[in-house]
Amino acid sequence: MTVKSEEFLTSPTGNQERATPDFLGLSTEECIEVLRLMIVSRRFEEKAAEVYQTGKIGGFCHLYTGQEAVAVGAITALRPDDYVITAYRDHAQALVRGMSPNAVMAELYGRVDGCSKGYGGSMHMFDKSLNFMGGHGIVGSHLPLAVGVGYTIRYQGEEQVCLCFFGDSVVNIGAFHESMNMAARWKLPVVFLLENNQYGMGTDVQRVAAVKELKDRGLAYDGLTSIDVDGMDVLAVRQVVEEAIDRGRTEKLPTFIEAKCFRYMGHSMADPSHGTYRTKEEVEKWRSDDPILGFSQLMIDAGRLTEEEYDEIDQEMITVCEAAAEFADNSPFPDHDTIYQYIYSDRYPDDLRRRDAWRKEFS
Amino acid sequence: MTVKSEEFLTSPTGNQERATPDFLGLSTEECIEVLRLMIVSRRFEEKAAEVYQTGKIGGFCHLYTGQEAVAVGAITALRPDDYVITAYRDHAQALVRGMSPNAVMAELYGRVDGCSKGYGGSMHMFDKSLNFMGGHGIVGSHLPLAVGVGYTIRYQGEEQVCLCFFGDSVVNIGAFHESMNMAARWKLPVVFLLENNQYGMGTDVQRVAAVKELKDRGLAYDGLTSIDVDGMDVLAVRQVVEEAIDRGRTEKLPTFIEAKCFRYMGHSMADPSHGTYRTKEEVEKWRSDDPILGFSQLMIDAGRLTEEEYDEIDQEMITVCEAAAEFADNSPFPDHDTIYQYIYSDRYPDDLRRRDAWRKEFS
Amino acid sequence: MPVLSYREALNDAICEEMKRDDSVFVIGEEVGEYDGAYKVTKGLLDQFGEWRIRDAPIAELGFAGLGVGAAMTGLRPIVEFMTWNFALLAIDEVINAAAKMYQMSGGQYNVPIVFRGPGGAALQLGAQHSQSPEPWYSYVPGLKVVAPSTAKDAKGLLKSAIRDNDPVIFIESEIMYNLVKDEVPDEEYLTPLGKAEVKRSGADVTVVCHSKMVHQSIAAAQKLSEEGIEVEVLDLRTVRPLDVDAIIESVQKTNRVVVAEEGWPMCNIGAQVVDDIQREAFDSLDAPIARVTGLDVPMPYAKNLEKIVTPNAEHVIEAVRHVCYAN
Amino acid sequence: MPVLSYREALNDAICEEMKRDDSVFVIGEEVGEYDGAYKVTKGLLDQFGEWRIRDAPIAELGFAGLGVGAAMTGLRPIVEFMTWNFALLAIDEVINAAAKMYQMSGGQYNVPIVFRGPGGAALQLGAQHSQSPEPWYSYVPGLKVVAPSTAKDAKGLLKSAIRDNDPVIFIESEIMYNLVKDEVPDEEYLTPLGKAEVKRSGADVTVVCHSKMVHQSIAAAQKLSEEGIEVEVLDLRTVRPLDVDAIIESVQKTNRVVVAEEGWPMCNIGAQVVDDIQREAFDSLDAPIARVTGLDVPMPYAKNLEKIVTPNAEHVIEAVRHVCYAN
Ligand SMILES: Cc1ncc(C[n+]2csc(CCOP(=O)(O)OP(=O)(O)O)c2C)c(N)n1
Ligand SMILES: Cc1ncc(C[n+]2csc(CCOP(=O)(O)OP(=O)(O)O)c2C)c(N)n1
Ligand SMILES: [Mg+2]
Ligand SMILES: [Mg+2]
Repeated sequence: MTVKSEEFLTSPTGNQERATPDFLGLSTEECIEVLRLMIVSRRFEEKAAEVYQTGKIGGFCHLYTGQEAVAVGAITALRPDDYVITAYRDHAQALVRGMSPNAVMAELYGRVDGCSKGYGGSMHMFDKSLNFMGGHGIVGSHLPLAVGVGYTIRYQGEEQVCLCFFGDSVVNIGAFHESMNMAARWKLPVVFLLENNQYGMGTDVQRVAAVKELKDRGLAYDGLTSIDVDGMDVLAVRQVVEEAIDRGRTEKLPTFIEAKCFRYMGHSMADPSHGTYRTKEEVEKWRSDDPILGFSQLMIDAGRLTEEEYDEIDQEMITVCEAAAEFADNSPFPDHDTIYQYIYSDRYPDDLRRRDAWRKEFS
Repeated sequence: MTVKSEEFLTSPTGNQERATPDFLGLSTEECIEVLRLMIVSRRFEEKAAEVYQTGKIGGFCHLYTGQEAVAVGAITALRPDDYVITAYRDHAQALVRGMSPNAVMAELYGRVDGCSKGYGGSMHMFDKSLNFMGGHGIVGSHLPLAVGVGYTIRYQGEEQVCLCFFGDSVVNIGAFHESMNMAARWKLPVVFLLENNQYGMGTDVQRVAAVKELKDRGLAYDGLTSIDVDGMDVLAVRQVVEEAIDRGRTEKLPTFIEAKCFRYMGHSMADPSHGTYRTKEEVEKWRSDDPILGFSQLMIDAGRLTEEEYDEIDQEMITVCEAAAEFADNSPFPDHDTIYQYIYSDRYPDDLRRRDAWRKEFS
Repeated sequence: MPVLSYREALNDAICEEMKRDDSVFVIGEEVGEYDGAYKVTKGLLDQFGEWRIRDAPIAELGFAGLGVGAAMTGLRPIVEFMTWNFALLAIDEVINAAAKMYQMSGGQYNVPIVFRGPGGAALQLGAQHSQSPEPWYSYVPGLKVVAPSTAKDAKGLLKSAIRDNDPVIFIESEIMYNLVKDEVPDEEYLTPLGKAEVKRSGADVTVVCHSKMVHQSIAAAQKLSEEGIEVEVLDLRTVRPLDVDAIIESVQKTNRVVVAEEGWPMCNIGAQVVDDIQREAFDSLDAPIARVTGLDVPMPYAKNLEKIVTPNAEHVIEAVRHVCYAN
Repeated sequence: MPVLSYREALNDAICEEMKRDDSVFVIGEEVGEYDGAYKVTKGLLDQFGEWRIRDAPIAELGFAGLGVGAAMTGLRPIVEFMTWNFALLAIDEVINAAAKMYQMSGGQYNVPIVFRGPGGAALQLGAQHSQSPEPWYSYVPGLKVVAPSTAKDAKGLLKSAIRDNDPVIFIESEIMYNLVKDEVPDEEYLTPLGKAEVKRSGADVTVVCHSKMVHQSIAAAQKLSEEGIEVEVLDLRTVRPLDVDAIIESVQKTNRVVVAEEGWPMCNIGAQVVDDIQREAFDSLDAPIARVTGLDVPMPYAKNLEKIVTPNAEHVIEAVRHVCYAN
């Protein structure tokens, strides 16, 4: 395990103390839960990658490996009635928010027990009971949705917040701009959490963005607080997100957070981890700053965890993910008869079905 | 005539000297040309408004009255081979760029001698021979086009620039953001000239934009110079645009200029000048700072113009615009046979015409 | 019954539904302080306040998406597009988000939202401001597309659209706002989505139409009646789903069909109506179906050109004569 | 003749045209350093440099509009959409700018631009990534819409599209990039836009189709041939304009028609083909025209559901039997 306690004590920008060794006041149990969630996120993706190769999972599959500190630091800071919305790299967010690995894995398998009943797939995890609003595939297009959630919160006079995850490539698209402006102008309690893993597919964000520090994109909006944070440091993330949530709940103000992080794997299963647009060295450099190892070492150093306990949790999470794969594999495919069930929540209009009536399957 | 020489000597932001009384080195003839262009823009709109009431002009008609200093200050700073592109409030830009009042007026009348042969109308003035690229009706959507023009310039290794006019409401739309980013990232010689007349239709820009100084929207882009200027002061506009053009030609860098100005009339002919969303006093306050009166007074004070000369020019421009209306009225309507002529520049495909073949007109 | 304009009927519908249900709100450009670019939301800001009548920046993609997010969390947004022309900027949120959310989420998040505004040409607004959006949305499962022709239908259908639990595309008309006036019941009523209505009964030819073309078709029918041709004018009212039963019923009576609409010819509503008729009532047809549409060109500005591009009653008459082999 | 994949053929077409004409350039996400998300632009950055192979930020509206501005000032852009799904964000620039510019400017500014990328479903990409964009663009005057089925056509049509002086929507297929391989002439050739091709000749039924469905239709034809039904497979290749002459000619021979396409049923290409046939060859039809389409639902993720939503050769067979009253 790599120690990096020094880093944990200073902020990524170097000008503010972050993640002090009191673990932000978290109890040991709470810290272990944080660790557990990071580990389950990691092990889940490893299992998904393995199964993907067998063809049981189809389509695009974007792994979160390496970015665990962001989802865990951020989502664990929320209340149950808060909202979460994210892009297509959404397995970990779903797990951390409380979905069972079984439901997430079954969704990857496209089975009825998936959290979206097999209709969504890897990119579209949903769980309304957890206020987990998906899983969206068009880059940037879920930011306006998050603004809409913020609008509902203010409209209903609630004290919730909406936490919205997105990637670095989003800072260049129109929806980003329109969303920040509306959220700032109407004071909507949205936490915009940019996961700057430095690449959008094969593109280094600096090659396409005319801005050195992505958080500076926030300068264009009065009323928006912008801040960056070490996204490999779960406590640092947790701290800035807590502050942002507070700003949302009390002042109804949005915050734009840039979490600097890295994805260890390729963009999706078709993309190699390194070789074309980034070097092995770069990946290894970041891997040596691993968020799980770092946090667990911090806990060990503080006497809150033993190596044995770590291994135990890890083993447990491996088992849970293995079980999830088995569960998913045993879950039935969605019934053909449900094909029209989720198109209109009111009755599916007869007229529309008649054009499909030539199909033997339906006659 | 209102004197406001004091204002002319200080910048709108108060921290820089602008428009010094040496008239930016312009000769008296050049100054008179500047004046003449402002007056023709004003008189043209007055005539258009008058004729509109008779039903000879149809559709939307957005008058430029009050904003003359912006178009004239900016466009007179260009070379003939530079490009101009603008939104739908485009009569003055067309005139200042060199189109004849006849061609612009005939376009308003929807006649063959119009600059767009009657096909465009008020919002779509075009003249390829002047590199005048229109007149666009979808808010913000011509900014990416301007970026494309900048791309062509760099691609071809030319020293041209593209001057792009747009309104204050554009600072909130996605196309603005995507355009600024691309222009800054690829160093494209585009002068983005925001005409902040404070209202987008009936909306005070401050009611919908989370930014106090619109020019600050430029802070989000490294490599973009942002500056504001008194848009009622033709020399001030000319000076910042000259600087921006220079930055474009030599360093290939884009500039974002906010010209603070005001439209005297309603948004379009259907909208009253004041009464609903702004007061008579506000309109009068701005009118008292009139760009034409201000500049002509400055010239008179400097001994470059007499009141008689002013009246002569004014009379001449009135005559020119009267003549334009007469010209337009005498110009024929476009021939029905041209209806398919401008859909495809290559031959209009036969297939497409056959679905219209039921029409008596075409059989 | 009081006579209301199309515009007033829409205003009433919104107002009644906002009173009835706290979760209904309106967002769009100029809908509040300016009373709406076309005054459809007149007076509502004063009555309901800025959180329920929200003036938006010019950011169609953004506020359409805002509507979707709000609809997913318990509100019932009415998103006004100043005109449907500008909605092309927002179509990703309409199609990729609103229309698909219910299915992508496995039936968890339905999206009760109305996207509304005027479509089609008005008077000399030129190429970018004069187009009929129906087919872009009618193609898409998950959406319903409504385009009423009368004040009475406008009110009843908009109320139904607001209460509908799924996304509804509601296409009005700048020209009809003022010009169309008809009797609107005093008491509350809902007009069901997906149901066509015979606006004029006739035995000889069916003209299938919607929105503005209903008025042109009725005018044509009156004229043709003098020649002894009795036209049935079937107002689709909803173009997705189509009321194919009503279409077939009429066709089986008349055996001759014209489909009239304002948009461009290719892949428009009329093509679909033709397909449905030939599939379900092939043997009832005594003549090929004729289609009346706008010409296959962007709308030119010049008055005379706009006139020949836009379909009118004369064109419907021509087409009817054609299918009756009467010309 | 060498056998090339669909992908290689497209790459060749771009490369040849870029060599031939300095004003041709490519812009899109990942087209340069990454060789293209689907490798269609492989190797071109090295050969032509960054101004001609431009990696764009994720800003579809912006770089599509950039293309339009560049096309108005002397360049010939090829705008790659990583997939057509994302092009919905840019559709305003395609429809309101590219398609209308030539007319709005009274014939001064034509827009020689190609918008290209893969359309349709691939394998389990889910609702937002699996849709056929043809009808959205085919509705619009000013555009041409091309969707080739073979490597040979892909190359010849793309070269024609690049040389065309007006905007062309060029719809490829993720699934065909690799799987479709056929003989492509060594020497230079252009395939004309707007011309259909009989891909298999037959006397009994015409299957009108394009893109992927051509392959399903040929497979169906082979199977049906064993039963004694000879199917003519007419590949539209260009869906706007449609080669109605070729369609009518085939219909007059076979008197029975199936239209097969991948997209949703309403207001799609098939509806238009039906309309054209009934208008111009009503009396030639011995049976109603059958349409094979994707089901009227967004694409579900689950493998089994995707399979039943997507039209295939079996469905074409069913439909052919149906129009032959052979089932
Ligand atoms: C509008 C749009 N354009 C293109 C794509 C294709 N695409 C999918 S993911 C991706 C890269 C996104 O990168 P980033 O936002 O940094 O997120 P990350 O994958 O790094 O988590 C692209 C270009 C898309 N899904 N949506
Ligand atoms: C995308 C889009 N949305 C809405 C409109 C309708 N509209 C036309 S002009 C206008 C206001 C624009 O204001 P501004 O940009 O400040 O320019 P100004 O009219 O003041 O010159 C609006 C909302 C439009 N043309 N395009
Ligand atoms: Mg990234
Ligand atoms: Mg303005």
